[in-house]
Amino acid sequence: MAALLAPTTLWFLVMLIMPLIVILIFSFGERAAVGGYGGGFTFEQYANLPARLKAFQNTLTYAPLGTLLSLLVAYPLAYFLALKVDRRFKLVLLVLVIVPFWTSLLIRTYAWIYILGGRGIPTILEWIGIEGVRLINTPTAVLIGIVYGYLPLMVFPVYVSLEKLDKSLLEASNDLGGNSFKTFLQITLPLSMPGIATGCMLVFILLMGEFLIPAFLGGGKVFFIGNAMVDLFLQSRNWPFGSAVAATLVVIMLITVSIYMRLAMRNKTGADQSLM
Amino acid sequence: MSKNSDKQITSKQFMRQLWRYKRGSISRREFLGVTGLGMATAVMGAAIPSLLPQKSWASTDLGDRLVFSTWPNYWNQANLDEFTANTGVNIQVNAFGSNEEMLAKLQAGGTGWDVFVPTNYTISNYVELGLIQELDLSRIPNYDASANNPKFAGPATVNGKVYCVPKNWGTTGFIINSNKITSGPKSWKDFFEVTKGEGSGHTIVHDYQLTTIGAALCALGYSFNSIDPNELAEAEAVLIESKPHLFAITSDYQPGMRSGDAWMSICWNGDATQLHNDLPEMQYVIASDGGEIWTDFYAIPAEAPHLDAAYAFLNYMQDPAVQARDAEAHGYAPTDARAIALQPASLATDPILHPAEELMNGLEFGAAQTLTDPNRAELIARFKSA
Amino acid sequence: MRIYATVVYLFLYVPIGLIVLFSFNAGRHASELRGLSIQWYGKALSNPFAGDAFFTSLEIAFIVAILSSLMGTAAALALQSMKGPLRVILDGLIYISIMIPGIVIGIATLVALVTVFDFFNPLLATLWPEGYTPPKLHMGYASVIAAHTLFTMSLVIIIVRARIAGMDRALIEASMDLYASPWRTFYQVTLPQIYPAILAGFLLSFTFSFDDFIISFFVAGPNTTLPVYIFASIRRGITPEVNAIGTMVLAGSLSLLIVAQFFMRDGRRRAKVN
Amino acid sequence: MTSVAAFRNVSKRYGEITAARNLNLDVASGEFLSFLGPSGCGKTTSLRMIAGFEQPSEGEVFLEGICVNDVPAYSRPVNMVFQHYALFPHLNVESNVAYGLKQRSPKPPTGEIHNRVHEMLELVQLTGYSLRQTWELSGGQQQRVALARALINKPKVLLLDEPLAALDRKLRREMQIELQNLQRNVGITFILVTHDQEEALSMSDRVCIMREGEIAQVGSPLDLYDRPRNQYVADFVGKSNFFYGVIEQVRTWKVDIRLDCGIPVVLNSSRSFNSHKNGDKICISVRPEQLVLARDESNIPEDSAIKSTARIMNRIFLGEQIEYLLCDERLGEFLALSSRHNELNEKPFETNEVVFVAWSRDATLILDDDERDKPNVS
Repeated sequence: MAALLAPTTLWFLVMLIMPLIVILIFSFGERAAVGGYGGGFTFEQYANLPARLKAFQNTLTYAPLGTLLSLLVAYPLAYFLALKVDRRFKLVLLVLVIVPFWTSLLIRTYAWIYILGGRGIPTILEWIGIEGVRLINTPTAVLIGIVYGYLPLMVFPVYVSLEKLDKSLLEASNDLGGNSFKTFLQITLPLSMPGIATGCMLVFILLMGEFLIPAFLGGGKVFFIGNAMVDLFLQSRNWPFGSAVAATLVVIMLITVSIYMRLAMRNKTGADQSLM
Repeated sequence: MSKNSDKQITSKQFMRQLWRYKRGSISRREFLGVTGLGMATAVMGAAIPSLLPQKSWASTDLGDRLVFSTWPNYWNQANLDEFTANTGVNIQVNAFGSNEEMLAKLQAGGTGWDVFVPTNYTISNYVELGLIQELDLSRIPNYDASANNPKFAGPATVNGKVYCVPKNWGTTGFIINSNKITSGPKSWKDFFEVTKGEGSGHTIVHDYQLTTIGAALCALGYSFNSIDPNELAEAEAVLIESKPHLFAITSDYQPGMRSGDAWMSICWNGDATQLHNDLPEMQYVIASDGGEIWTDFYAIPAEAPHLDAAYAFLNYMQDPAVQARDAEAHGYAPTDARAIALQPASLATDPILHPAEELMNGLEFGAAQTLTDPNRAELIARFKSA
Repeated sequence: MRIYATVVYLFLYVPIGLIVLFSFNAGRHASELRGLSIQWYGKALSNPFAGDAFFTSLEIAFIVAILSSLMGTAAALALQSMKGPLRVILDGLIYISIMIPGIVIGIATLVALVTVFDFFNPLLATLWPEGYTPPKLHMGYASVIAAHTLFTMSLVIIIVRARIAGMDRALIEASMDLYASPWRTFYQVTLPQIYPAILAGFLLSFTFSFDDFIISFFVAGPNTTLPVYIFASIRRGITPEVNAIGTMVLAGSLSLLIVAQFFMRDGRRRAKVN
Repeated sequence: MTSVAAFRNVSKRYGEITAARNLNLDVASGEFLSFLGPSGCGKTTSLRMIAGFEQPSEGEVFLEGICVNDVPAYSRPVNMVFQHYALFPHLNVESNVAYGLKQRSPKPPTGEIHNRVHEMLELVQLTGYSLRQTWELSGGQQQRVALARALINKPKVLLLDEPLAALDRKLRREMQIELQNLQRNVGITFILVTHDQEEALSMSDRVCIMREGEIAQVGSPLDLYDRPRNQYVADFVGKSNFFYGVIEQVRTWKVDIRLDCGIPVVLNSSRSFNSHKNGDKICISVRPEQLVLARDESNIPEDSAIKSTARIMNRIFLGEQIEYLLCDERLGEFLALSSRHNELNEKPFETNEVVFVAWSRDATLILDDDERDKPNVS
């Protein structure tokens, strides 16, 4: 037993606990003259956190918003795939949802720079008489990128939970006089909650650390915490402050995700099982 | 390896290495490096040019890899291809947005770079941190110090030792799309006015401290290199105020300008030439209230894994003809008089590349202190995340 | 509903279509289509750095997938029958390693390893015999693999554990009852039962590692992975070569999928009924 | 009869909970023994201790006279049919059945395995199913595969853990008969765990009734029905009415008892297993079918142990018989079962009708009062 767990435990020690401790120690240090870590013990870095307030605000706005949008786009598709599609085409259509995942996210996101850039959609809009629309380097572009990047992650769990749903329940509801919409609200939606919870969780976690999409489609203007951290480590070389931001992000993640899990688990459909 | 090769090797050690080489447990290159023979070969080759084939940089086995980190749009692919064709060394180009980013990468270690392109104001810092190595100029016979204007080549020498060879020099001003920006801004003050006015939503500033903060400082009438906290605070206010009007914060401004999304950007003169050549409405402006003049250099990181290839590459790139071709592609002026002499007249007299002296009077070389000043670093980071 | 689905699929595939289209671009700039050509495929294939990056990525992803499947499965099996504080601690660590954003893992690993290396390298140099180049610890394969494996291992643990929990314990007893020793029971019954989960974990780990940019960006050192190479290519002005690489990777994984589908048709049918 | 499996003072504890307490039991070679009891009575634990999935906390488990406490499950010459069969889903029918043979060392030759699998499938009437996947089979067929998989190893004891629980009622009846026939044909000792008393009584040679980890009584089905040792057994095997009282006087052949409600009863002592003393608190048990109901007092036999009147509270038609729930002020509620042919003379009793009720001295058992406040209607 010990032998089975030893590698995993070692991994956690060296690759998780040690780095987190180093980050924590650094976050109380001072920046060295030319950058990096300069030792010391101070709360200055944490006191300075408000200087990144906007990045935190952006992340905490766009991560839930992006998650919600992904869900709104993904849910009908998952519903369609799970309940409306003929068995024969189901697998093909499902695979088509994952295939984009196999092209580098970088390249896919880069493709959007053209689509949203001056010669893309705005030009098309100009043809039909709508002028002056700017998409690239706006929050809208970032949100489009987010939905595009993480759609499959949302479609899949929701699809699985809808697929497991007992179809006779829907028939029973219709039989009991519920119209389609009522059936959806009272039966389908609650029973697909575990899938929704899992999908939202996955997307939310990834969005909280997002860097690429805002960097590419936000033009350096829509800054997430991820971008702020990359900036601190790879431009201003302020390791202590970057560590403080990272530590804060970890704490925020722990709190939000724990609350979220608690809420999701309270749900009688038992989202906990699909979460962990 | 370099540390070992400048130490005398004992005969016993030499024999041991020789046996290892014969057994095949080390490569020829390693053998030559460890025993110092590689060095000897190179020195002899440099001393007796006639003994070597025409192209001295092809004299030894250089391996097949070279990692070259530089700025976007800053090389002539044909030159790199020729180097590869002659030496078998393939070049991987990494493009970086700022000196700060390069410094951060090198500080973290393990970059794998063989040659990179630092700007004048960073070199003393690199030397201090031990991140670049002193150059053995005997391995770069194509470099002619006397042909370089000391004004540009000066920063390569730190404490009497040469750490870099110059690449190009240039100015940092701004570029406008004259079809869109009609008010004709002439200064950084104008630049920020236009940003908030007719250029709103279509202006790009760089994503690193030196030029963006420098521009704001100049607009306020301060020194481009100021690290005075009060002046910086004012500059920050200028930047923050203009942020809602920006199209992007990036040093890779060509795609935005070309696509028509951006109409105005902080710009280096060579990029301006590239843009102007393709799109005549692109106009470069050297701001009347100041700005930057700079030199870029070639340097070899202390931990360069392909040292021989790096020297060969440096030597190749110092060839005047190669320099001239390079400049032709990217539009930046060489510092080397021999190369300028080989340039077509149109380039040699180009007002963007070689502006009149009086235009350059207000320009300043970036100061080393700006790179290390924590306030400037934090200011730009704060501005970006604001 | 059908129209909606079509729109979503268009949304998913227009960018990919553009990537593929521009990979056949004759011109230098990815943004302007100037006739069709396959020259960029030739360029990509003959570019040793692209090849290196691809094989580095492949190698790393493969090692990561193997390591995380092995360690994750072992840990899942051990955790299954485990109680007490150690179990609580390990569960917490698994949870945290899944939850911490990749960017924090990347940065934290970078900072921690650089600090550790800075401490050990002079030590190694002092201890090393005179006349030999002391080994130098630095970022590279090992650090990327280690950082990726942290996340993917936890992923495998969760997937495999769910499968073990869903598995009928009576099967193991039945096997023991039918004279199979614990080890034989493991590989004749337990392993075939949890095999789909291990396979899923393997594939997920592979995919994650192969496509990861942000962690590799920080800890890859001189070993450029494909996403890091692509990132660098994008920054130096994207050429259709990058599109060609992306298209080839896509085509490669698609054909793998078709092959896998062909071989596993039977297996999937079985799994569906269970 | 030699003992093929035995418990000697076996107890099993899980922390605070005692699942089995001081079990002593011998299972004879070739017999069909059932463990019967409600869930949580320790019957499955006992079976699993024989199989080797659980180790006794105290005492010893013997197989063929050898203590097997330290012998792991895979080395014991017993096989089990699991409650939900536990067929290996990744193996087909043939591989499932051959599994045990393939674990033998040395492994029998492939041809032999093949032949024996086919013989076995024939025995359980699944010829031709060898290449099917197990999940393609019906519940009854899966059960046969599970049987074949166990029997092919010729175990000394076949352990069956509620093997029929998952089958529907009709199929269950069929399988009960088949199992019984099979057991006679192969001559292997069967130990069955069930909570279904009908199943246990109809199939087994002997039944071991368990209660809260202890053996309440072991005996043939007839023994248990006619001579339950205590109220629990009487209650569990068939239906019984219980009335509580005190022994007033033990006489030769006769016992005088006063029920708690004050009614004096005289019983024949021959039906009592235990020697009771004056003043013992006891419980008397009467099977519902032993009760005599009549509208007319003259139809009540003279030598009844008790005679009373009671009101019919409820009536349930069971086909052959009718079950009445009666209530008397002193005796409380109790059940009576009346055969239809008894009623040919009289019309069935109506609800709310007050009738005479009585039972004979021979029909009444004297049992230990288990001091459990149970309703006297089970």
